[in-house]
Amino acid sequence: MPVDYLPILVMLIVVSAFAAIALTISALVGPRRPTPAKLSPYESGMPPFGSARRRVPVKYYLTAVLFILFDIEIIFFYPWAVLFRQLGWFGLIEMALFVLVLLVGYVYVWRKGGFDWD
Amino acid sequence: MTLDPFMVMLLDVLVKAIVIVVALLGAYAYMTLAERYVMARVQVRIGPNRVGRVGPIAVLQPVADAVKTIFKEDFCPANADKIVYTLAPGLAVAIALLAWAVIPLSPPLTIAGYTIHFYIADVGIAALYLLAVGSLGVYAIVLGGWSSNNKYSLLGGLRSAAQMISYEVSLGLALVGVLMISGSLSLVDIVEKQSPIWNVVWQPVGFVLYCICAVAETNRVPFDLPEAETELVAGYSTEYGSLKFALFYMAEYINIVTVSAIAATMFLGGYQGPFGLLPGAHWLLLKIAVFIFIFMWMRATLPRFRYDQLMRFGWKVLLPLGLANVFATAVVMVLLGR
Amino acid sequence: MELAIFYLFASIAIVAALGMVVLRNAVHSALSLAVVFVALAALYVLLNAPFIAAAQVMIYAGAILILFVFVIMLLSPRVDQGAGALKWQRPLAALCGLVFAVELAIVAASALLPTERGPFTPERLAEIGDVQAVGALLFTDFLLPFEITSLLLLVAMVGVIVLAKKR
Amino acid sequence: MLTVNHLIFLSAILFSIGAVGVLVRRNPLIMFMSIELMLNAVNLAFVAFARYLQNLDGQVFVFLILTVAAAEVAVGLAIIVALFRQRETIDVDEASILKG
Repeated sequence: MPVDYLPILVMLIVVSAFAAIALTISALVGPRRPTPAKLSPYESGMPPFGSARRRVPVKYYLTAVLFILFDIEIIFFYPWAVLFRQLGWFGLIEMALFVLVLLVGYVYVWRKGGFDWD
Repeated sequence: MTLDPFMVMLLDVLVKAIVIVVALLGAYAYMTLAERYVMARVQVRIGPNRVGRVGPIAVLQPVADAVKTIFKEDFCPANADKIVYTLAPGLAVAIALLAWAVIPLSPPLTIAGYTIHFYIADVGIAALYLLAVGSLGVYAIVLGGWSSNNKYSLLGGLRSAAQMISYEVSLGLALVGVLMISGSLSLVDIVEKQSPIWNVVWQPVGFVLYCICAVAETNRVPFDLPEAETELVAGYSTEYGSLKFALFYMAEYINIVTVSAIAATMFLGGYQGPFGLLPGAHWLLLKIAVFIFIFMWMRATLPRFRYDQLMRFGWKVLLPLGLANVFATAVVMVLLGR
Repeated sequence: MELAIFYLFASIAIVAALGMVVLRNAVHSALSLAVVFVALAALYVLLNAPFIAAAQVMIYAGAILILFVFVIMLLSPRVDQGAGALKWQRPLAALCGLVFAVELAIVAASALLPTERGPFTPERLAEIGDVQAVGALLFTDFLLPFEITSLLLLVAMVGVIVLAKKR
Repeated sequence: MLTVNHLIFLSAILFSIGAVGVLVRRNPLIMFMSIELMLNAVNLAFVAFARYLQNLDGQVFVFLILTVAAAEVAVGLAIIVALFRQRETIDVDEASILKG
């Protein structure tokens, strides 16, 4: 029932208010004496060179893709898990087939070095 | 005088939400202190002693810390994305707190005909809610790192994000076994069904798996790569100061309490005592405290993983282990006909 | 009450969706889209579909959009500027969008929908649980599509490795 | 009273915003995000109909669409990344010729 979820909305409002108050206090109370050296990015004392918004390795993207595909698997697992008693052998076999197909992909990614971080 | 039951419900929830936020704020403050003492003890040092080493005065240390943090300058680095830079710590702490909406703290109590439930919401999808909220935590870190306009921050944020998403899969899988046994996603149901025997008895592998993933999710030692001081300064929070930094820090500590509470709820019977003894919030708090102590102990003793080891461990060891655990549970359940 | 919550989240969704299209910075766009996803999840809860809501937050906001953010960072800073639209394209697109919206609205408004049919009333859903109900359908009537999704995921996995690993 | 028309109107508005986004923006990432928005608008319609026809097929459909969207994004972004690595630009007008 949607009304069961109303408390979560209340919680959301309370925590947002808390975060907003904390951020406002920190903006209001502290002193404000900016200097160029203070505002420049920290690079272990060396003068910073180049922009920090540089391109990042493609590895991160690969990890995120693998995460999406396995995350979908998880979200299929949850309803299956709560229904498992009713589904019995039938449930076990259908999920085994589903995972088997994914495992082929998993092995392929493994063989291609998709899980190795060089 | 009659009260609208709906308004009473709203007020009830509002009070509970505020109490939980304040309690977690206090827990954060004293965890930082406790951690410094634990670390000092392990490393044979005295530990924090400016405010006072023993006795009631030592309790004021977090207050001193808080006052100091609040009155620090709240700066925004040059060329930073100001809006995202400000938003990220708030997001981090808000998401860390949100998980507490579904964790049951104690059995219901009836006083003068009014039943008080010690949870904010008992919803049918609670376990999924935890995963969903947890998956949003990545944003705060990646955005904090990106917006600071600092190479260390960006790399720290990205590393952290990649690590969190890698272990999230195994974390989700580790809980599947518990859900199969309980046949419900509601945390209240899950706790109630552990009355004589805790789930950890049936799901030892799931429990260990969950604990490992939980440490990785909270970016703690030995998985604290994102803020590996020797490589990345302070990771995604390098350019943060004042309360903004404190908020990131707070999010980290609240996440520790949260994953401990989830571990206790899912595997160790939540507020149930051993053998059904005197169920109540004290059991849950005790279990959480033990977990937190282990977190600190690990921080003081264990060395750090290398990043490639960490990723390989997550994808090549934990993920297959999690899948195997799910199917082993399934086969056993079908064979026993339960 | 129901209506008030609907208007709240509907307006959040619309404003955030507009923000996604208008904002120059791709990261800001992605953040706006995250807000849309979460607002839609709230609406799904309102529509008695909490399971879909959780899946929406987990998959769309928590996984797909994270991937977008990673790619934006991967390709930045070139993406940040992003070549502007051609001159005539903007008014034309606005016109197209407007026509589209009106058309859809007319179709929607003209459709007469029967109500109170079928077995899944909100009460019945509350009794058996949304996750259980959707799951039961998914693992029985929709078994074939479910199994086929695994093939889809397999193909995606292979495709991504082939495309991204090439040096 | 919340009726199905409210939701369909919202769905139509979001779909149109997404369509305009695809037409106006030249940044393929934002175009892609607009497509995701359109998919979401459709999902909303599915869920709305599922509720008002009191039949859960719509919800199951959304579930399957989620999966398709995930696979689509994974491969689509892989293409964009591959394109960028080859051309050093991601302007869609530059990529209109499908030759490597």
